[in-house]
Amino acid sequence: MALAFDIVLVLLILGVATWTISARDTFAAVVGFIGFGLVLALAWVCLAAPDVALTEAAIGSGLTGGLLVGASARLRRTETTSGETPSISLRLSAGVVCTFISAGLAAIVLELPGKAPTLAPQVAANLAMIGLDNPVTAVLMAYRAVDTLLEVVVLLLVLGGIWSLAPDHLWGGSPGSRHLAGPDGVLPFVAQLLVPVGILVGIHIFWIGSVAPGGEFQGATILAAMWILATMAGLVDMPAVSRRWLRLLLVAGSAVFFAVGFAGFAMAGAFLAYPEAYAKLLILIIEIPLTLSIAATLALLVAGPPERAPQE
Amino acid sequence: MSLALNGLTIVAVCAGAFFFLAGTVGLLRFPDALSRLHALTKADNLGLGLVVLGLLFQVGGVFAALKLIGVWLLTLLAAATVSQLLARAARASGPHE
Amino acid sequence: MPDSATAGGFLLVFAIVLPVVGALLSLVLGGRHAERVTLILIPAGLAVAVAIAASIWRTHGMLQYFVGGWDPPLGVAFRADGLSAVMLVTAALLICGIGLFARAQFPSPRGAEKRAPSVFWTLLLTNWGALNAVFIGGDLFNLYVALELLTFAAVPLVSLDGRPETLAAALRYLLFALFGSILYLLGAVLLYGVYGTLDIVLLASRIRAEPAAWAAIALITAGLLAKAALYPFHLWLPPAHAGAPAPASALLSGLVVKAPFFLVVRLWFDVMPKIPERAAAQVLGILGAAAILFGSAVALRQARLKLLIAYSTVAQIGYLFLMFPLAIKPEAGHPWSTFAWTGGVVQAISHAFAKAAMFMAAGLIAEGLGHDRIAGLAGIGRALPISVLAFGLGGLSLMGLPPSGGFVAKAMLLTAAVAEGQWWWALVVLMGGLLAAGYVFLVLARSLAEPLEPLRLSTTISRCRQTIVLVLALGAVLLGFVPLEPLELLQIGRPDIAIDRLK
Amino acid sequence: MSAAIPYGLCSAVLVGLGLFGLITHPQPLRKILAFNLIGSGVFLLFGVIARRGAAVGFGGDPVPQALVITGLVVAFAGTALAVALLLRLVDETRRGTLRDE
Repeated sequence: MALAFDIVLVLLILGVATWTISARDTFAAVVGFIGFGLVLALAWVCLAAPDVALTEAAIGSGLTGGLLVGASARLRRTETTSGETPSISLRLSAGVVCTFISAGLAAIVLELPGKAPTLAPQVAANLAMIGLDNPVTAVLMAYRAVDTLLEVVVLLLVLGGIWSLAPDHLWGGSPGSRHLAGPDGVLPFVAQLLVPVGILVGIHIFWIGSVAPGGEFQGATILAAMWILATMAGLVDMPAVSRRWLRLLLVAGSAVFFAVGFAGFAMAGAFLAYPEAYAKLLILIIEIPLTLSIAATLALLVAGPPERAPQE
Repeated sequence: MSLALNGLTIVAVCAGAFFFLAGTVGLLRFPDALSRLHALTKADNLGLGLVVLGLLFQVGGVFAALKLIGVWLLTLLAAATVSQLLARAARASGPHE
Repeated sequence: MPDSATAGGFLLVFAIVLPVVGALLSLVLGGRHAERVTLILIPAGLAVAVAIAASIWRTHGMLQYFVGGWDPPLGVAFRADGLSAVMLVTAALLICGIGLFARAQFPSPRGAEKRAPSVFWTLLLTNWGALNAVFIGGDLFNLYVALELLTFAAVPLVSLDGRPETLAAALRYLLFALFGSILYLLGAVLLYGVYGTLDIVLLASRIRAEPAAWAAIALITAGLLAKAALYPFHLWLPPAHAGAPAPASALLSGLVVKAPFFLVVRLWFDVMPKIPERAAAQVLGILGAAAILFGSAVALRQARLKLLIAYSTVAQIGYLFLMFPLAIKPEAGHPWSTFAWTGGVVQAISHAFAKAAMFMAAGLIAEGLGHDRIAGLAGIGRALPISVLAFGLGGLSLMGLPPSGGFVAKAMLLTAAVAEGQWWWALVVLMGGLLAAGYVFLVLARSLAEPLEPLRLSTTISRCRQTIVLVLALGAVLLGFVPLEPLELLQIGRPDIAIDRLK
Repeated sequence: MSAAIPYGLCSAVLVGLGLFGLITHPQPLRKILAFNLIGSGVFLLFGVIARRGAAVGFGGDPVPQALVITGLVVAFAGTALAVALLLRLVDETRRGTLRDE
């Protein structure tokens, strides 16, 4: 029964994926991709990875989807000029090559060693030392904290890269156009209703990350989405990117991360090491500003480069 | 007792699934954007409500039940908003499909 | 191989953290201060790199650090062997030269923050941090993040001027790089699935000759080749490297493409030394040879100086991959294999210096002339003698003429090729040298020609900037005088130290 | 043999599908979309490997699961940069492909 469900789900995933690739209209393909992400999140639940399922739904489907929807809507006007389709021979040879690659990969998957290697026992053995109950959070914040640290830097760096695409005279301005709330707007009404709920949910998901599925990335994504929603509804405006408070907000998370990392030299003898008694507290001290920073970064990544000149 | 609950769940979820099916058929068969939206949102909201109702018989605690109802309410809100926005966009772009 | 953190291992943390923290600081303080932060950090970073090299040289062993005190496979290790140390120092020296050179091009005036300078200085620091992270990374996933950091730091540099051509070049670069990352990640995932670790040293001890391992290594290698722009993945490189501002081109061509090459070396010589893969190594060699011949031939036909230099990068990357068929041997520690390996690495370093100098010299020439058409270079040899000299000295290294690092590298590759009876590689090296001579002399001849009318530079080029370029070019030349001794540094931490047999 | 096998095969097909889209679609936005499909396939494979490593009461090996979360975030960053570049390019040229003129 469970296997039948798995197979149906897999077929559904592949069907939506095929639609995403084969749809003639880019917008339709993007909508297909969002659906793909949601179905894939179900697959992650079946693979006993609820943390990943949340992330997939929030970032893989939600944020990426939103970004692509916006992009395809803006590209619609130009799409008519690029109607050329690749030749049938290219499609055929590409099909053959890709089938070959898929088959090879599938063969390797089937041939994976019978006794799968795992680090789960080692993760479990040290879990008590960190004081966390969610093993995934422990990996992200302790064992492989340096990956997480670099990843947050990657996010900031990409944000800087996106800002750098603004024309010179708009540098330091606000991203996106100003959304004005209409008097009978549906969106402002919903945003007023939804944003407080969403913020609560975001904080909740972040907060339970230490014991249950959730964590800073998932929570931050929801917070970011609420910010975007509020902006779209015209309740708030995107700040000018040269604002000092914004820069501080963006960097706060990684700054605290680095600070605690360096404190590790003194307190526990290694960079990013936590003394046993304070591990949980220190991780929380990192996570709170980190969540806010990631939320701000994600929202601004979706907002894009500055499009309005800074007010002098 | 649990047999009765299971039975209620099955009935409710099946009814929900039927409404989903009806909504989807409407989406595919109705002629223009507004009537498609009409079919889809009404049927799906009811369908989801029935599915949630069915699942309520299975949950253990009050908190979990509240969460399920919360999910339904949020979906209602989202569906209502999106259909409003879609309908306005459809009206703005004219009567043609 | 040390199985615990070594004394001095904390230096490795600083090699990554210093530039990254500097970049974050620039973001907060605002673009005006980015330049100052960079210039303060450059000596500090250089000191860290030199300290790492000195420590390795003194103790004759690798440096190792377990981040957070967690041992692999659970935690992430940083490691530096002789090769890492040499790359770290090379990167620090080049960043130093590029930073000093760029001060005039990206000044930070008082008042509101300016776009191009803020972005350039912040990205320079991030590139540096990412490069260091690649050079000392000991974990395949950590290296993936480092590679992405490097890509995302490099791409915006290409489109810094915002023209449609450079935007298109940046987008194409990004698509190639993302494609490479995905292949790399897929390979790493397979390795974890089979061996349960991503740590390079642990992998080396667990890996066996089996289909999954081959597939994984093929995927990782292909991904890295796409990022290193080895023929036939070179399409993105010329427009990107030629379109970027001169100091950024120097960084991209000199250092950034070396990072994926470095990882290919790590993978082939450190992760899977036990799997003899001579046929696969021949494939890499053939691609390298094709890159040399194709890149040089196309470079000869370019009308613009920066594009010529960019195509020459395509060719010079080819040389790096000639080391694989010559150095991969079923019996490890074969003396000629060490010779070829060293030749490849020396090529990477000398090309870094030479190409950085050439791109920046071309930048000065373009600044002075207002264009970089090769046909219009006449008279520039008299107007900017130092820049043209620097270009020529860099070219010396590309051609492989003595005295230069390029000569040492190519001589080592040649010797190894002849000694191992794989004479066809020797032929390719010689052909490539001839073609390089062709395009370098083409430029020099045009520059030294008498102009029809007296040449008037559109702006004056400061002597100081020209001198910086010359110093970098001299660095490439000086590498030709380095005796075998420091090459020994390269061998520290390698499993098959065969250098003694060479003496 | 485990229940993860269908998902393993699914990931293999996803990689092939994405690759096909990457090769055959000329529009950059479709290429970006295809990247995300390949990425999903790779991550799903990692998830299958994690599931296979279930032990000591965990439903899966937490290390690959955590790495997938990191990977998803990095992939999003790459997508965001690519989209921003593309939109800027289109603004500059009013042209939606990477073809040389």
